[in-house]
Amino acid sequence: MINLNNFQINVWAALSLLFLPIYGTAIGLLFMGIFRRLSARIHQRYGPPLWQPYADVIKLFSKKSNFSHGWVYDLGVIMGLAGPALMLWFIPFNGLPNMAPYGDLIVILYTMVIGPLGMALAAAVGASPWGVLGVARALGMMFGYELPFMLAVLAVVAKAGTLRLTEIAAMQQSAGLWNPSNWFYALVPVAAVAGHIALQGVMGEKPFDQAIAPHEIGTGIMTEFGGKYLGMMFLFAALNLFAELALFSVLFLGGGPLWLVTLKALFLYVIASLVDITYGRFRPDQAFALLWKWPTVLALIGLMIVLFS
Amino acid sequence: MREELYSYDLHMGPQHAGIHGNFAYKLKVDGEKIVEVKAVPGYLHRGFEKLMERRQWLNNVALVPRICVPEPDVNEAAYCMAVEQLANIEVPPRAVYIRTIILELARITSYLMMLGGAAAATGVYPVMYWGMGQRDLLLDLFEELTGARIYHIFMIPGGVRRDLPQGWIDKMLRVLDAIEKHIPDYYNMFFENEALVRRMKGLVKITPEQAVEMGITGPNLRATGVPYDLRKVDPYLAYPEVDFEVVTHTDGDALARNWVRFMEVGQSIQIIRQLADKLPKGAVLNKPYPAINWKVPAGSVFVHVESTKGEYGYYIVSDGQSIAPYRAYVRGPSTTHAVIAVEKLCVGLEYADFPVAESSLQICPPDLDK
Amino acid sequence: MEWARLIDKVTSKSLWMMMYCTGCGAIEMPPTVTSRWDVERFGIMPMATPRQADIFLITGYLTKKTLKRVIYVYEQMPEPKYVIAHGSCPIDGGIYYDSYNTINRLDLFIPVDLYIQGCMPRAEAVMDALLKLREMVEKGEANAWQKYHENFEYYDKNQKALFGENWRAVMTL
Amino acid sequence: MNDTLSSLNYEKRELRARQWEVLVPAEQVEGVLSLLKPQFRHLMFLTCVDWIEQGEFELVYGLFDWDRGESVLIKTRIPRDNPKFKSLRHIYLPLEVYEREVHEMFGVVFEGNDRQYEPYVLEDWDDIPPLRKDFDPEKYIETHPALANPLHDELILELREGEQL
Repeated sequence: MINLNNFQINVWAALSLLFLPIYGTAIGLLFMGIFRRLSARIHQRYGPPLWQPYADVIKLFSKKSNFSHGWVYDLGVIMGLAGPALMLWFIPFNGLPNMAPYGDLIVILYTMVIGPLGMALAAAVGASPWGVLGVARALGMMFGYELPFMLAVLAVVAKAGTLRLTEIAAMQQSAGLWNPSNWFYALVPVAAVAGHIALQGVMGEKPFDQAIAPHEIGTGIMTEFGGKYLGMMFLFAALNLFAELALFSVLFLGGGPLWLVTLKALFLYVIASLVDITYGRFRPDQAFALLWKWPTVLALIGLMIVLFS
Repeated sequence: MREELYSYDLHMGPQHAGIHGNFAYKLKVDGEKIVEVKAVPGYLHRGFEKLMERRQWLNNVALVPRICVPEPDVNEAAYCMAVEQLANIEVPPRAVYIRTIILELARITSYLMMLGGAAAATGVYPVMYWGMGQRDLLLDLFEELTGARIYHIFMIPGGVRRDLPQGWIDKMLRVLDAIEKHIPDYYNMFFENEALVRRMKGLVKITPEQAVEMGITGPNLRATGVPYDLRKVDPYLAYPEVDFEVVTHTDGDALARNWVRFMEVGQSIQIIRQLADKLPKGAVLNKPYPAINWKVPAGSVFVHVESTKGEYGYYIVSDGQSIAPYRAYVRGPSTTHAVIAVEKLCVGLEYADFPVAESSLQICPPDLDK
Repeated sequence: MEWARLIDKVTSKSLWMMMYCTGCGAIEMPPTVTSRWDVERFGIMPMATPRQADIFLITGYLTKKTLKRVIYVYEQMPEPKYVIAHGSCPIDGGIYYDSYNTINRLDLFIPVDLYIQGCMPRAEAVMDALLKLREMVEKGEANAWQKYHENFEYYDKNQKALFGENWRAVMTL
Repeated sequence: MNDTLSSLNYEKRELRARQWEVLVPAEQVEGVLSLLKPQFRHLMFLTCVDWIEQGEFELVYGLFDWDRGESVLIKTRIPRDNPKFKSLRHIYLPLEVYEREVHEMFGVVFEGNDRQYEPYVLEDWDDIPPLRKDFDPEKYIETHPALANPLHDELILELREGEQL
């Protein structure tokens, strides 16, 4: 049981709570820069400098917004940004005092939904039909990837015997920070692979980027976003990206201090980017079928192996 | 009742990433299914046919390439052939070969761009980036030959404007080698790409009877399994003297259409190599007419050529008295593809598939709007 | 004041453009953004919707039907916004000067920052224009969008002369 | 020459290799097209020529035989004032769109084609159909000054003044 009386207001904890979302956003934007550079190299061109996303965001916030679609639109964007920030507070990093001891996986999995929901809220009140279609697709996709991802997480929980992410992380590091033999990627490999495939959907990378498919629905949920709203969307995307990758690293790749988790996240992201750049986009129903077939079956098998061994 | 409650209008275009060129479709969508498609052309209507009646016969050579931007040379070729037919001008054999080489080079540039566009519709961007890079090698060749990258205005009635520069043929063959070397890359990225193949397989399947009935031409027709290629069926220029295969595919779906386009790149390279081997010597221009105030004898003729999009033709009428065409009609392949085929065949698709289907038909709106 | 200069400097490093494929010029856009010239090196990137774009590239001749949509798209873009007119046709009608369906001058209807002349301009010319616009933005000189506020009566009068009094109300696809 | 084609008793002329024109009276076009359809399966185009001096529109149907590579242009004349013709889209499907185009560009009414009244490429057109010979684009631009380039006139004026000086 969580005893809230134990929660002491600590300057360091407060500072780290403030620091984490900022760090996550900055790293997320850097990742985006790396992605653009990487895709440029595959396209046989130079590509933009790594700091390009930062300039983009500053420019977007400097633009005059000549439109709004009411308070839900304004609030949805802020709610979107709050989701991944909250999620990051509950992910344990070695030696960083945050709220990880006071929450467990259930809390995190719920906070995961807040961000996309907020953005969907904002996009849905926008006047563009493409935005609404994008929202419908994004929420649909959420159903698609949540199931295999949850099952994969469940396999980890069953193996670890606890829902506390701090304990899961500590368990993986018991053989040493650099020794992968206790990582859940090695202990429950089948479920981990399923989770990895679902992660592609969680991040909205191809082949699961139906929500923002530019050639089909404009750019989907982003159609009506411009200026400051798009800037917020960018920050949300960056923060969400880092939070999701960090969660996966802590769950399956051993976690560790913040810098190590960042490196692991970068490794995961480069793999995801390579798939994104060279792979096509499925139709929504095909993507569903794919997500509910292979990763789900794999995750179930992984769960079975854990439960019956 | 259900229609009123559940269906809504989606406007694809004219400013939409999934539509190639300045064109629009009004879709009526019920849930995910398209129940009605209406083409909305005319965003590029410049009144070409009227303009051509107001320009002199030779001035029109500079006007016609603007009708189709991705592959302008077919316009020059068809227009010049029609005028030559009316005025009874003999074209020197070397000029005929040079024209054929240019047409085939333009075919490759157009196909590289189309394949990139079709791949980009499903999110596979590398094909587009690579194809565009390679296409530029060919544009450089054109630039050296004609002085322009896009609108060459190189063919005029009676031949071509000037002879090939020194060493151009060798350079061209080297460029073709470079492109041929990359063909497996395109193949792997396009036809071995799981997501792309799954999206295109079985999409907008056309039977041969349907295709002929709807007036579909070009690679879209050959993808249904009939070997109808104007270069073989109604041969023109130097095509009877070269050896090439008409690429066909029996599926008739989006993947087959792109496959035919892809395989024709290889055929075009083969054709150009043969032409470069056989290139005759001699003059390149036979110009028995004045540059201004030329009166072409009265008559009418329709000349069509095979472009990358389909049958491209010019129906030219001369009354023998004026210094301009009395009437010039452009038969663009996109008229039937964009309006008839899309309106009839895309009903029942999911709207997500619409851009993929549209890009697989390769519609080029300027030749429809004119 | 210093802050605004800094913002201008950053903005000049990140310009997203919307390429409305209005005419022939659209064919030289893909080489500009793809491998050969790779305009993304300079932070200039194509965008799919007007809400997200800074630069509005008008790539070629404008028919009456297209011009309506162009004005709509222009008004949807958040400010500051820059317009580059590409090719001879938006300048003086180009080869279509006597056509009944194309307009001869774009800046009667919306303000234009930069023109690229030629038919058609090469990809290098487009690059040059984009870099020139970058410079102008950095120095705070690309202010054509303010003209649209200041002289709206003028533009509105011209638009109404071409499309009729209540064209905004009756416009559909 | 194709058997069906040579059996037709109309005025025929060879335009180029493998291409003929056949002049058919307006009321017999439907019969000729249905007769030729089994062999000339592909309709290349339908267009119209405005012979203003004779006061006639000439409709041209271009048919193509995919197997032999032969093409035939069926030409027919209809009166220029109050031009009416029967829609033949039941014979060749693509005629639906070509008739739309001819209707918009020349004002020929194709009876039986309900889609011809939908606007095709023109929007808010307020003059006679533009491809008719008596339509003058320069006059149209004069009456729609927003289409023109005002600088043109100023430049011309300047030049003229310069000449006088």
